[in-house]
Amino acid sequence: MSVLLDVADLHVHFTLRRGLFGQEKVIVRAVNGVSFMLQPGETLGIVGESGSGKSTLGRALLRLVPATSGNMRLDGREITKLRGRMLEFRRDVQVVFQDPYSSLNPAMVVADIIGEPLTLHHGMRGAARDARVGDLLEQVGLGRHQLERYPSEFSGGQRQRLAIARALASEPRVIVCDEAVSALDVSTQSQVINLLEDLQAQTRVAYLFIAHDLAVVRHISHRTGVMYLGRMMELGPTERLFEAPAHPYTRKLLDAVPVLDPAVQKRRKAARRNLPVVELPTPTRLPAGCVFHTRCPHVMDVCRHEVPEPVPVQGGGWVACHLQSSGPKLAGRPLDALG
Amino acid sequence: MSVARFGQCGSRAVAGAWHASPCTLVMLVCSALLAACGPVVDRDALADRTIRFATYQPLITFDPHLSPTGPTASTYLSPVYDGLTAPHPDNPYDVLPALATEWRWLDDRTLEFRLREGVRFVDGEPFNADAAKRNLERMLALNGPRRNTMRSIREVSATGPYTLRIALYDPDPTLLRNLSTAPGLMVSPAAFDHAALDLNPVGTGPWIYDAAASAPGDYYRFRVNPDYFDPPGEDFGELEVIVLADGRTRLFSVISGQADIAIIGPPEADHAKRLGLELARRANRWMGMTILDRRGELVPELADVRVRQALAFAVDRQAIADAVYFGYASPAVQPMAPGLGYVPELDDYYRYDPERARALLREAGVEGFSFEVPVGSAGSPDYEAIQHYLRQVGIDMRLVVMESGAYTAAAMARTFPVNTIGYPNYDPDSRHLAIWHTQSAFNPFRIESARINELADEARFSLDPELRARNYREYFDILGREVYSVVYLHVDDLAVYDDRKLQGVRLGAYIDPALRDIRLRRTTDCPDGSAAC
Amino acid sequence: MLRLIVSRIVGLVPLLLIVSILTFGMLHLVPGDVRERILGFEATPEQYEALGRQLGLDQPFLVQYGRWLGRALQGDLGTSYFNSQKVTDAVLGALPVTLSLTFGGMLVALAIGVPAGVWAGLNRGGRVDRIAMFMATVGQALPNFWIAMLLLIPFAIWWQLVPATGFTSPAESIGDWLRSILLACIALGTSASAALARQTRGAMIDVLQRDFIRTARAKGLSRTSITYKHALKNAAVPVITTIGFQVNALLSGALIVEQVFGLRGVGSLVIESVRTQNIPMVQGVVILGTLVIVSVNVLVDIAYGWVNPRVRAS
Amino acid sequence: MSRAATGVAAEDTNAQAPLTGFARTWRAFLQHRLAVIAAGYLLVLACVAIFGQALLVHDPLAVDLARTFEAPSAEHWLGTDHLGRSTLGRLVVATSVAMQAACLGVGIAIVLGAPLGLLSGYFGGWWDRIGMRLVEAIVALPALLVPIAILAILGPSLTNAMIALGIANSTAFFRLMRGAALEVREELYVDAARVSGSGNVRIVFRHVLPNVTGPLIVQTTLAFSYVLLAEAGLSFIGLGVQPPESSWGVMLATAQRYVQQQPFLAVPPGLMIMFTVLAFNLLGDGVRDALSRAGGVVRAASNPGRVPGAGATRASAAAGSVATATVGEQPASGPSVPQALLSVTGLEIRFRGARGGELAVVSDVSFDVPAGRTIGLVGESGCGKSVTAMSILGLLGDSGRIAAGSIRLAGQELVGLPESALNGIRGASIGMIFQEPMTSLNPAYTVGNQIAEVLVRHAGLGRAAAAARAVELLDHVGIPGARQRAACYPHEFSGGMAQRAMIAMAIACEPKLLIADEPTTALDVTIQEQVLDLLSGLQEQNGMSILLITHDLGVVADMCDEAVVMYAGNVVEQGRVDDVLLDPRHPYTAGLLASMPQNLPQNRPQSRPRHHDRSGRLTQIPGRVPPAWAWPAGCRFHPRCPYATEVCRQAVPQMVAADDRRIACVRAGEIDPVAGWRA
Repeated sequence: MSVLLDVADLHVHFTLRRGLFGQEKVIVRAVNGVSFMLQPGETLGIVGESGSGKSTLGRALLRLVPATSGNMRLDGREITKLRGRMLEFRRDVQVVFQDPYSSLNPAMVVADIIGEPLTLHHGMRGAARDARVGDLLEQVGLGRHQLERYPSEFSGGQRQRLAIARALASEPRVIVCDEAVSALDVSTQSQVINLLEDLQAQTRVAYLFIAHDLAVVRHISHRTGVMYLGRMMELGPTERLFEAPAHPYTRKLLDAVPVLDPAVQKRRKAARRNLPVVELPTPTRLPAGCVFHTRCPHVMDVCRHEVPEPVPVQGGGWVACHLQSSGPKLAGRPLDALG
Repeated sequence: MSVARFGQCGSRAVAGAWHASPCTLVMLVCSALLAACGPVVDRDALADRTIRFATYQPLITFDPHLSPTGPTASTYLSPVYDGLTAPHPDNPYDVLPALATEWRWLDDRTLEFRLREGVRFVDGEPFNADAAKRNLERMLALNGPRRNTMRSIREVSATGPYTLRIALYDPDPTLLRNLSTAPGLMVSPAAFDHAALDLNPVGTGPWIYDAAASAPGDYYRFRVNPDYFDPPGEDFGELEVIVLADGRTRLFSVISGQADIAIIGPPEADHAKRLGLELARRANRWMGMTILDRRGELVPELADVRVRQALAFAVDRQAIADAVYFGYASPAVQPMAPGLGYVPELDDYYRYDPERARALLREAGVEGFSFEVPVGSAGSPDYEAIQHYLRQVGIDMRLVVMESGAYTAAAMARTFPVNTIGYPNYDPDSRHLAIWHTQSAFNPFRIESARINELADEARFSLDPELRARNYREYFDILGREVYSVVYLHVDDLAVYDDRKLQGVRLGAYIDPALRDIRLRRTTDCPDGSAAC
Repeated sequence: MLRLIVSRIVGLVPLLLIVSILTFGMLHLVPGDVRERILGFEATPEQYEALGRQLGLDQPFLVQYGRWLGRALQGDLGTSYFNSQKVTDAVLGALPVTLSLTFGGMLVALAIGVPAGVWAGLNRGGRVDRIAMFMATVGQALPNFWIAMLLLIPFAIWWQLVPATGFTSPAESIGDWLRSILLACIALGTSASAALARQTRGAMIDVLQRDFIRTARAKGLSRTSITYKHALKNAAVPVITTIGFQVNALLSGALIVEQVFGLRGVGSLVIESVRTQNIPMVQGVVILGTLVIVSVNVLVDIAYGWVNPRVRAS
Repeated sequence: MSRAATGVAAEDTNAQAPLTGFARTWRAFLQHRLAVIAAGYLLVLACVAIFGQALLVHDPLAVDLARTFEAPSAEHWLGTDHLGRSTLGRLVVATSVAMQAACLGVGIAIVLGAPLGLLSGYFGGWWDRIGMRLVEAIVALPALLVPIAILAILGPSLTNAMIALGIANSTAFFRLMRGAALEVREELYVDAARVSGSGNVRIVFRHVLPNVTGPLIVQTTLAFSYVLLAEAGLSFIGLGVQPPESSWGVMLATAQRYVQQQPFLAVPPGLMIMFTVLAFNLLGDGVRDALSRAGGVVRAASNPGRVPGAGATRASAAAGSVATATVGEQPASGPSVPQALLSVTGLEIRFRGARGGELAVVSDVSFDVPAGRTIGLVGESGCGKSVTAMSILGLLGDSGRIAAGSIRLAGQELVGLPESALNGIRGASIGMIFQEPMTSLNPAYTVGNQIAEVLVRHAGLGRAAAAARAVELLDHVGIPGARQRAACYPHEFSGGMAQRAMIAMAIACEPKLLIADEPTTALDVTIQEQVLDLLSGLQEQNGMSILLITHDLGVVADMCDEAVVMYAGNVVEQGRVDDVLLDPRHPYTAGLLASMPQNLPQNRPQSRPRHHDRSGRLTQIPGRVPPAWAWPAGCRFHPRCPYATEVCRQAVPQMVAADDRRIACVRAGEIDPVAGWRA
């Protein structure tokens, strides 16, 4: 398969100023050396807790925040340093945001909101534009008659459909879904997820699906990456990653998500290690070495000093963990993986 | 939540200062209100021996040689300085002895003064002929705003320790009077070089300025000078001059006992009388317009004497005197009050006659014209009334209200065809030089009237009263008939005072009381015998 | 907290510098020749030149500003154009009157506005609320000098409960001082209290809807405790900001209300200076007025830090 | 609870005829009676300003010196002034001057301030910093001194005064527009527009500008008030309009001068200023209100899911349908459980609507919380679970009330208890924790203080003892460095730590019942796990009961012994948690479970739940939870239910108990609730 999007060693850092005269500079390493590829028609899920930098990663990809270093290529074309309006790039990469309420301009009607990319990228105006907007509305399960309505007249799920229609309008190759279903109720969420899947089947659009809900990511993604404090800890085919997580953090995350079977869940609960509560590190004060070492149950000396390099994992994908490279092994497999 | 809860500021559940603060504030303000609602304290008891004068104009400078004459000079300079002569309270053309006890003309260009002996300035410096000579020379050298009134002085010399001789270029009948005004006041020569002389006077006057107890611009306090050469007696008081910009406020200050005497305007006068206060009045000024543009450079119509006469005929002077001035003004058609320069025939000439005004305009072939008039904000109602009358005869007078500074400047520039300055209604010599002379400051168009100049020049260099009277009569006859200035009223200056406390109050030559003449009433003088006054 | 105070005070320096450049620059744009106004029209060219040198008008703007700033830092804001009166003395002499009115007015405003606002906020939608807010809306629309005029006539003229004019320094007699500013303070405080009441009510209503109030109720705290401990301190945050604004508004109001009572404060000084275009005086008033306002704002900031720990920390 | 009011507005507009934003704002504005009157008044005033002089009987400049200072009469309605001119006439002229002046001043302020502020806020950077410093400097100047200083340069006149006021007031517009632009710039729709390919110009004009016009209009009305008052003040002290020009300030100055002759002169111009400023203020209030009501839909509703009991306070014509809900019927006795600590029976909660009328948002809710057990109250947002929880503590707020039913705590009836008695129970016998720990703690007090407060209130401890106990409690809930953390303010806590602190506060008095309202919804999964473990641990130690309100069925599986599933204000299914989750009997429960993507552990369980389908697509429940005013007759779930028949549309299902289960479904027993969703 060809590579649609290639992100290599991406860093996004912010500088905060503190103190009387702003003399103290604090650097926030929101995204700290992330690499991945995305293929046409593929969904790559990105999971992580708050502060993991997953949203910043999406915004950097959308060129809403500048990348500090690293490379992003779309179809082999360098997009990291594009300047100006970047129309061609804008046509290819679109977004659906989390908040269906603030992502639609309350002062514009549906026809204008969805029509805007049509005008900008395809020069469509007037009736032609409205006709196309109508098609798009139908494509996302809304009606043509809703052209002249304001966003406030729609429910949360419907708004998210509008946002999807807008993203589709320019016929993009990639859509960044930034927590696109997180704000929705369960019954609405499944509707939107199904819609996204249907659209992908029709248009072979690729999704970068950023979410904190592991179950949703597991359902929708072909491959999944796990981020923690700005770093990608593990990335691999979704089934492998969820069935056989290679990184202790991935495992911790998966264990933390309750399952719907009470009996199973009670067993898992009883088996949890009651670790002492620690203050979590923040992106302003990253731990040295492996960023996860402060919370890792298998921490080794090397973890405190050296940043682990990615190593391939059996079953596909890679993991950045010293356990996998230099940790104790049994029968050729890292000890931890035996659980 | 219930209303009643609000009061529970002190309940036990509440701790910390914040919770108490609304209550504390309420209590604080309540106590303040209670404290403040008692009767006004009898301030007379606090400052019994002080004459408190509320005026409208703050001090400009205590340096007489740099001061203009006029109300601020007489209010602030006269308490602390003496001149060789002093103005006569009743006759504007006469003077009284002051630092000079007597004088005589050696010839019509030389004047010799006999100076008072034993006078000392408040800094201890003696006053003598040398000091007087140096004062006059300083005044001439400093080139202050009123130096022009002394322009006849050629040389000053001390011919003895207490004799002073002034040599003149020309005979000057006004010199003695001018010497009693600001430029002629005597400053201690030791203080000539004080940088702050303008705020720290050193003179010989009956009062000593108390800079420490004063707030320039707000109030000025003067202590009695114990060493004054002419002890005024024990009913003489300390002096406090309070500046209050608004006439109404000045009246209130007398009502509430903060001032004993105040300059007021006509709107306040009746109220003051109703409250039983005494009123002093003196018609010192005329109200009207001086036509600057008599050649018609800005407004061609004004070149025609008939148009100017129409301005004089069109206005109902009595109505304005009654309504705008509440009767504290009298209709007038000529600049001078009865006395030097007064022309009785003119009074009959210009009566209120709008028909006549219209006829004159028709004769002149003028059918409605407009001109702009600069007015000081205080004078606005007068001219709004005049504007109304002029409109009746088809003249559109437009008012441009200006601040006093800009207004005076405009009166001396070729910006407007007329000015509306209310000049004093006496002393033709000064008026001529200031207003109608070809080179006058207030004659920006430099309009030359040969006959008038001739008459005035003859008169002002003559010591002969007959000739002066004759010339000025003709002068003002011409001025009146050719309407160099349209005069509408002679206006009263007004001062209100508490006669239970003060006596001897009368107005001076400017808009101010003759402060030196005011005496405190002794208790026994009180009409009701009370100790309050 | 100390850090907050220091940073606020240090922050004043550039602000005052900008203000001084603004006023100095602005007031030197005055059209026409200053010397003309000082010397009149009959002065000689030599006098003009000498005065120009004396005033430093022959120097470039920045040099003039630098000199002025140097002297200003030593407390000398220059000298009146028309006599040797020091601007600093004149303004400081007039400030007590104006500040008495400003802070007296503030006190009245606080005493009326805050309780009324709290009360209305607690009784949202009730009769008390409606009456208080109606009065506040009307109060905000009343020009304070008009209130002053209306108060003056009965209280000072007819009944003579307080003097109609004149200012007594508090150093002389506290009672007389209160009497001399009372009506003016009430006039000023009335309109300020209206704004304060509205703001307090809004803050109160806002705070009462916050989650932590629900928590406090779930804790079983009494209403008094919820209102006075949990709600008031948080409601104080926006109210304190309003107080900062109101001090500024009151100071401006005082300039006008002074005129009604014929009090010679900063208002009279500045009005007269504007009329005579006595620029150093206007400049001095603006600079010292700014100093007053920013000092108040520093106090407000400090109070703000006291009720809002977040501010203290940052 | 009042946030709930706005949360629903979005829903209701959907049902009404579509309205444009402007029309909606206009309609909201028209409801503001005072503002409409104010607008009318200003319109009249504008007409007077423009045409008034032509209509006057008396020439306003006609002097009549014989008739000065007249009192109001039939001829001169407002009397005459010092020159015998009609006060009414002068007032008309003054109105014209004042309005022109105000327009000029406000115009200058807007033209100067608004565009600069907009650009400054939108682009930020150096220009913004310089602009802000300048504005800060101008704002630090005493307000009226700026115009006065400018007048010192330009000289007193009306135009100059207006230029001065315009400059002084432009900072308000600068700051407003900058703030608004900054805010809008952060909105996601601006990001979305940028991603769509919009350039800065397009974003500013199409996206930012339309969204700041509202505040701009409000600010404009305020600026009119400010300029009118300032103009009057300046004219009053003689620095503004110069006589004989007339303005309200000039007329007041005249009135002051002639107060002895005619005090009435001060009344008309003063009232005129007052009414006009009042009108502008009211207009501003009205517009602001209308905008926040129309536009507030967007802002307030942008916290979906966070609003407990959304849909609570809306009343409408649809309220009628509520009447069919069963009220107060005693349910079949519950499953055999140990002695109930909390017993809720036939609960009905009604909320007062914004436009009057009452609406039942919860009806016929019954369940028991046995001692030492955890009961989960589950459902999507808008189903009434939080409202139910709040009603137990009597925390429904002013607009809500318990209309029927009983709530018993250890046999004591809580419904109808006076506030003081409830206060003795709150925080003592019943503790409560909330969804947003950060906002649920008072930002102005230290965490230790807030915990100690409960102890002082209920346990009768002294301050020092309470403070010491607070530290112990913090330590007990696993907060490291408890002593130092007790002295910290809430903002210094992370979300997880803050929730621990809330728990410490809730259990401080060792309550018998802990109500946890979505306690982990705002937290990350790993933190959620810790908090749930903490709750379980505490329950093991002190045997308290927990009523857990959540929308997350996983949390229910983790924590609960029994689940109570709510839909649209009713309980639809109730039973042991394994039964409900593994073998749902109500179509709603089944549909909900089927529509959830699942994360099953790697070591797969032997028995996979029946409803779980890994074939690919998720099950969809059509539609969404309707708002309270739109609840249908019959079974409230019937429009979304694949099993719905005519019976369901009419009959209100009753709670039926069977094998430890209680289900409210008319067709219970006849259908397989899982199979139908697959179709």
